[in-house]
Amino acid sequence: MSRIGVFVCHCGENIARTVDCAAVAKRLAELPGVAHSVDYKYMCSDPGQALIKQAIAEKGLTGVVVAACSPHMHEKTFRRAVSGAGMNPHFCEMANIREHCSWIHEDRVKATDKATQLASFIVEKVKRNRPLQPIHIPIERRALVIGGGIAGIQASLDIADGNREVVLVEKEPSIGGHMSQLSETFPTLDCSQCILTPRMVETYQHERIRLHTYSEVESVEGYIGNFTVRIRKKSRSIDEEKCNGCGACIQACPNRKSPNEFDTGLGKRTSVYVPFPQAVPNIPVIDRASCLFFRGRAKGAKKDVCKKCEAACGKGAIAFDREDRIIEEKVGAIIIATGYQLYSIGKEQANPAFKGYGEYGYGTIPDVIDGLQFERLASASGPTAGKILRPSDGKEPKRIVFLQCIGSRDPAKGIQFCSKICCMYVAKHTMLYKHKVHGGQATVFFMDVRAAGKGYDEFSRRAIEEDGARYIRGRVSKLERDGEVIKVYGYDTLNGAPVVMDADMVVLATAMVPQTGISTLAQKLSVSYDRYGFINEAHPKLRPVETNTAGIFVAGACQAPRDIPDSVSMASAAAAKVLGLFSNEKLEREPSVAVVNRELCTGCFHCQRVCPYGAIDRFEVKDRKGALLKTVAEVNKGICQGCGTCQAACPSKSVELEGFTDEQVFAEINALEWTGQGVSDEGGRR
Amino acid sequence: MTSTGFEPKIAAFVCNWCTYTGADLAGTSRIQMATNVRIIRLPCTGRIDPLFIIKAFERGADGVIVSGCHPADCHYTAGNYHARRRFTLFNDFIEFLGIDSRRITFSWVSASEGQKWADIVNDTTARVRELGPFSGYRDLVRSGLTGGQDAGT
Amino acid sequence: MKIGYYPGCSLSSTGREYNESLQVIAPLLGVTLQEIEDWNCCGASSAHATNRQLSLALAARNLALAETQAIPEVLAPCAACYNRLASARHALAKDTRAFEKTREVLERPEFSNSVRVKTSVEWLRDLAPVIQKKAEETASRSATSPSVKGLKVACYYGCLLVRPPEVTQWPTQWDDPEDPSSMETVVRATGAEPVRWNRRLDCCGAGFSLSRLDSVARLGREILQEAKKAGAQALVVACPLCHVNLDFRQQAIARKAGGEFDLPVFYITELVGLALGASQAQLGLNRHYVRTDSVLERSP
Amino acid sequence: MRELKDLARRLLEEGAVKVVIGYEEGPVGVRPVFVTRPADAEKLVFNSKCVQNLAAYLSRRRGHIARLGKPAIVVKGCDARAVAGLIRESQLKREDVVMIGIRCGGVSLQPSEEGPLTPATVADRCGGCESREPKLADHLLGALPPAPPKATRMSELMAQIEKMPVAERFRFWAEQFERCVRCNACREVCPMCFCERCIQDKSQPQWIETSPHARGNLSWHFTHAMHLAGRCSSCDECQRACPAGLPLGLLNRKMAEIVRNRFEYQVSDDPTVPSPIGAFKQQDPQEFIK
Amino acid sequence: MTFSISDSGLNALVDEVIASGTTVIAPAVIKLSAGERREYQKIGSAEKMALTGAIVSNSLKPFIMPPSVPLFRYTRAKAGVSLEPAAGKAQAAVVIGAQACDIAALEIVDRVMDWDYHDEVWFERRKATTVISLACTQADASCFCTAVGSGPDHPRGSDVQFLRKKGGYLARALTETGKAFCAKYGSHFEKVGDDADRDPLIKETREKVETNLKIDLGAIRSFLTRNFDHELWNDFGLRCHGCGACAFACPTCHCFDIVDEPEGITHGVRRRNWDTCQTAKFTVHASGHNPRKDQNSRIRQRVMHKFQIYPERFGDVLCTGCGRCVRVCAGGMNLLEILKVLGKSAEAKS
Repeated sequence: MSRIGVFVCHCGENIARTVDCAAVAKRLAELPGVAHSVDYKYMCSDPGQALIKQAIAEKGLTGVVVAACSPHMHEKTFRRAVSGAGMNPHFCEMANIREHCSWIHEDRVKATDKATQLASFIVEKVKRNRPLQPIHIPIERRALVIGGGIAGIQASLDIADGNREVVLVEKEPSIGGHMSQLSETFPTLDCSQCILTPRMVETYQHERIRLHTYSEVESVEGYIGNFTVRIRKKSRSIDEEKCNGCGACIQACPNRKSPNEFDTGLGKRTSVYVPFPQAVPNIPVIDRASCLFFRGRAKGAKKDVCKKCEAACGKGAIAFDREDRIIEEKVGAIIIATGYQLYSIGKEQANPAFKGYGEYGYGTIPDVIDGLQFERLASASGPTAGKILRPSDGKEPKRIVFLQCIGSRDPAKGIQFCSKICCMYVAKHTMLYKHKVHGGQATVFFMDVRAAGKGYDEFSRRAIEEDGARYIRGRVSKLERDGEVIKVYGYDTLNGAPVVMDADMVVLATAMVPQTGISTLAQKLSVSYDRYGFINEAHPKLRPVETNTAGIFVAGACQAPRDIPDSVSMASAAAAKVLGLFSNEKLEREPSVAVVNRELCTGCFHCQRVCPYGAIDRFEVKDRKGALLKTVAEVNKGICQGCGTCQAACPSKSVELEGFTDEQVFAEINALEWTGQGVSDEGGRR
Repeated sequence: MTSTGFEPKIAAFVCNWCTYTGADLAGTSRIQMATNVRIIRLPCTGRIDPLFIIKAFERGADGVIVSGCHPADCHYTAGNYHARRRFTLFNDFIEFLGIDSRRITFSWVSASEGQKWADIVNDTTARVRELGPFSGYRDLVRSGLTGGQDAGT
Repeated sequence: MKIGYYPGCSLSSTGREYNESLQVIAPLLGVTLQEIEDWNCCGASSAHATNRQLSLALAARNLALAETQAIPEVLAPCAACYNRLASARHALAKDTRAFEKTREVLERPEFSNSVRVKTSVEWLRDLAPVIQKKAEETASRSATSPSVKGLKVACYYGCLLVRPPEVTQWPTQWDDPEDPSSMETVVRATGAEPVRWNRRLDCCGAGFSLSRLDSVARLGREILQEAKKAGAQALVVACPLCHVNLDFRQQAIARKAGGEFDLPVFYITELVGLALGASQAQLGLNRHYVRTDSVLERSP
Repeated sequence: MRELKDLARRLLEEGAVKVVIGYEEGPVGVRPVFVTRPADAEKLVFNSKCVQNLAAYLSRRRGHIARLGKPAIVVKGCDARAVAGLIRESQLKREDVVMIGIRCGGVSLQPSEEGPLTPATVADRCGGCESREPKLADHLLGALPPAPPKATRMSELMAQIEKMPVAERFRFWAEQFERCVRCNACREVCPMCFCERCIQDKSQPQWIETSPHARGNLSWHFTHAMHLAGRCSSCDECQRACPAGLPLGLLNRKMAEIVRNRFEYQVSDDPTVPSPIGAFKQQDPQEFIK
Repeated sequence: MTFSISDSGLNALVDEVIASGTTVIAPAVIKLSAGERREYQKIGSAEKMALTGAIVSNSLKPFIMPPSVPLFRYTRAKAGVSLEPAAGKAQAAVVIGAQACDIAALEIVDRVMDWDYHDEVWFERRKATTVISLACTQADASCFCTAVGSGPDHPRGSDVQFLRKKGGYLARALTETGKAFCAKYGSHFEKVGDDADRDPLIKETREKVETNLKIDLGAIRSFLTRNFDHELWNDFGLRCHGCGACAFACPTCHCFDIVDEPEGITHGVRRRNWDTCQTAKFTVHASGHNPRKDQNSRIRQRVMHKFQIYPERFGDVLCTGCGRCVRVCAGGMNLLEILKVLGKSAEAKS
């Protein structure tokens, strides 16, 4: 027989004004199983809490009901109080007679009746409560960072400096990401390479960072604190151990015609190559598609072709036959930092949701390029060694036109969002251009100039006021090739007049979209993503670097268009979250999770289908001899969040949500009929 | 019993994150409403089993409110979607059994919709008061002595 | 295969050849043209500028007639007609009140605005594979008939064919309004070669062909010059007004520009007709102002 | 049916299966039989009296049958839906049962109903049946007989009930449930009722009162229908088995209709098509939700 | 004492009884979605009666031992638990036109109900009920009353027995209650000599039933005693679905379950509901262990109880051959068949 203590709070006048608290206490005292029932002015005050502790001790209470404010207000307070008195906190619950009663009613009689009933529900529930212990999950205190761009690098360094191991996976042969392709960065115009390279090297040399370049995440299993990640290390056809990065092979390679991806196709490279001089690690890759040896082999040539690199390598590091390797890593948290790519302007789109711009002739007019290509032209380490020259004839463009919002903010092309960084980098481009081509004239077609950020507006003003960039508000309808020049047909919406001008080069500021394959990765990690493929954060304001899957975080431009400072701060934030998670050996979680009754479960797995978290696994029940009896559902306490959808879906009610078991809910409903004023006559009395 | 002076008893099954909090907001904003509703708090509408409603009627409820987070707002991302399908079946089916679905209000009330909660409470109470007590349901138990072998007159 | 046919006024006047060539190629392509009985003016050029309801009603009546005559798809070769019908269809679908009003005005409560409207370009684009097949057959059959194989042509869409997108590209986008390719597809099918050039979508000024001759001349000139610059031997159009402007006025324009263009202007249907082995007379080419045979002989 | 007998014998002789679950002529009408010896394959029949849905015998609850060993089962198109259901809900692996499908020309309401099928004698589910050929089967026997006549009983009753004002409908069902004595034949014959412990038998808490009074009965039959939503193979066995003659098929029929109208789903004999309950669409109907 | 009563006389009598406020229970036709059938029902007027037709689908059991009887209401309070009677007293009732198999059952069950404990719930209604049987003139393939010591015209359990004759019935008052009844409603009866011109159908019916099943109950009983673990049981249970249809249709099955049904926190009703040995739930232990783990053992229990255990203790077999268990079974179980097999095996053994 349970001995429940009921404590009715006046909350000063807040409750007592409309509810006769004494009467409530008196009526509940009549309820079977109630051993003690009192009212008091302020239950949450120290004396109030003392009252409860004392009663638990003296009356040997088995449960406590505090009829007061909303549990969202004080449940923690009172649960702490009872555990102070040696009672399991889950034997204490609150009846909400303030927000749900006294504050919303005037009729004292009715309000008192209602308060009595509300409290009786909870009394009946608490009678059936069970002592719950917080769940502890062991944590593998290592982190996986996916993506070696600036965000990934920052996150890795922060975590590693926080004394935890990091596994950093980058799909390209070198870390560095897009930032390493940039010339100079806004709003300070400091050289991108100069600030990034030290970080790259530091990452490479850090004793607690395990770097996997030219690698991709194959599969992810497990849950917060306990992920198992399989990583595909793509074959470089080079023995990483032996190679010392001397570059002899590169000198030896006869093919010099392959487009250089790092230079966005503006430059050429060999078949065995390092993406760029400062690459980390400084180990070449053989591009099997263009390599004479591999092409020969593919054609089924009798004897091996070329192999000049092999001959040239003093270390015997060329390993043509090296295949991809799969390695496994155990980690407790994951940060997604896969970054962005530029939306492709041409008509062919990888993502069917997007449409391209044929009217700008990108791809057919050689001197129409995109922002990243301009970065390469402007970069000292670029194909033109930092000179702004036309791809078509290598001449210096005297008139250059920049078009903003190519793709971005253009629903007709399937992209509604603002890419955030273009306004700033276009301003930067006009300056770089002006600094490099003194007589030149830069013109910008824009919709709005969005320069929100520290020193941003000042920066774009400078472009106009000091470097004489000409800003025209309006869109461009088409670009036409007219012999050597490009005719730009636009409209000046401020003058309300069409503009036609000749340009020697046109730069398109194209939208930022997530990397291809982001959705596949997201599915492997079971995190959600929006229609563009950007990873969804758990809460747009309060949980911006968490995903809806516990233990998986997000940083940088794979979540939305971000500039460098944003990406870096997100990365540090995510790192802080991870370090916080790693600060304990075990993860403590609320114990109100679902539990399966193996005896009764028939294994129809309706629960598995409805579980929003994939927290339901299959468990094989075997007899002593190990023969399979049946396969039943099992809840992974690490993943379960306690919504109870499984229980409603279970036809035989073989899965129960602790804290809201059928017994407890039933008891509350059962109490509906009790009014506390003598035995009710309702309910089939005969 | 006529519906005049009749005070319906209404059970409300609500989710902890949206509607319960919305009801809290109604309280903190001192929005006055009918006293007939008794809230039973659950983590999520996904936890709500049609049997809750049936049992509530058995225990003398004249009406029932079921409420949770708006679609896409579920604290557990999808609990309310599964609940919605369950409710759809329930809602269409009980009509066929002759249980007047006007006795049941399904609603989405977010944590910020204190006023909406009050309206739901008042409307439901008024409607059920109109319909009168659901004695028909409770009377079901009064017979059942002969397994129904009664040709009547 | 059957398709509804709305000739509109110009196809029996300025654009006779357009109609004639269409009538020639349709059967060759295995298509029967079912002319809407009792069709009326589409209201182009004036109605929509003066009275919206009238412009809707005029177009809608034709659509309604098609409906009652069980015609699901209507071919409107004249770009202006096409544009009017398409605009009306779009407006009625989006604006319920206008729709109700129009049904009332037409005294056709049953009208459901279900008819789809097509330009000759979209229509032929969808038939491109057939055209190509037949064209190759003809080529192999008779080397004598003037072939368009290898003829360098500039496809001229003009202003109304693919724009405005919200009208012409609704309910389904059949081409890119800013960078279309349907005409080129058809031209390739005939064996001719479309050139990449710059004035494909510009206005030819036909709207002002009486009021503002100077600008008409300017616009026309640019088009003709650009086409020539791009190495085109001829222009291809799909609009009677464009044709008038570029063919009939070509000499005048040339005189102003002080030069010669000598750029034949084909209706797309004529080009297809030639590819399918129809004679120039059948297609009404003899009625063009700029002689066409020259290029046809020239082409290999 | 010769080919049936031969096939059954072969399966047993080859040891492909240990038992063939089929139909035999019993003392009063056709009834289920469990053939374990090749010689007994002769017992097997298939005719218009084979109304029973044998899939229920595959349920894991029936240990005494499971113990016989790997089964082959004779299925009509409608029965195949039930077997598919068991596979769909991981009660049975496809490879653990041999399905002997028989092209069906409809069956009678009662297994004792002799003579050609008439609208009066044909089973309610047969009229307009679209799955007279069990696609899922391993072996498909017989030629497709002409389509059976259509019985209108159920649809008429359904229409009649739907016409009633809500209060009258409540009375109608109350009277029906009055008659129910809770023998649970409806549950035991139901192929989709495979729970090891039915919620009805769960006593802590006792959601569904076990007493055979209209209140307990309503909550049971309501729950049964809810649990069968999107799962019921509409074999109407519950209705046939009911000694009190309750029109239980109507409840499931109604539920199936709701599922069809609301979620565009119809229970099929394709085990790979998941049920709509347990899934959702963001744009699911919710006009009844305020 | 033998009387005769005309059809019209019987109708008049019935209406008079009803008028007197006594419940009349008689076979009447009921239309169900599953079709028409004859059921024992409380009738409101004589024309509802349908004394001939197919075998009555239900037995008299529900009227003496309802499927669910509220025993008492309980109320829990701080003070303790208080009880109050739940249902009113049983009213006087007259059963007219009951079949031999159904009334025989009443007497057979009386034994167990008045053995170590006198069961009020049973006898309260039993005593309040006057039973007028009607010699059976219909039988189907599932009838075997004659094989278990009863018969279409067996009077056992009747207060008055009717036998069909031209234009009316012979009425034989067999008990004091019966005589009193006939006296009370004497106006409708006239005295006649014993069994004058009774309907020949009665005899034919008996012969028909006899051909359905002939067995030696004694032999079967001793066979059962010795063969608890016979492999026969493994086959019997196969097609059984394990529902309670047979037991609930059976006039002699009398097992019940007792449940407390709360109707709120503080009060509820204790009920006595029909139960059946055919469900797994019947014997499952709190531990989860179930001594009758599968259907075979449950079928065995049913047969053993009826033909060995019960006779052992009370003399009679717990079966009146009404055949309802056969008619209601969805799985096509057939008790006649089982008895035949047992009979054969019995012979073989001896």
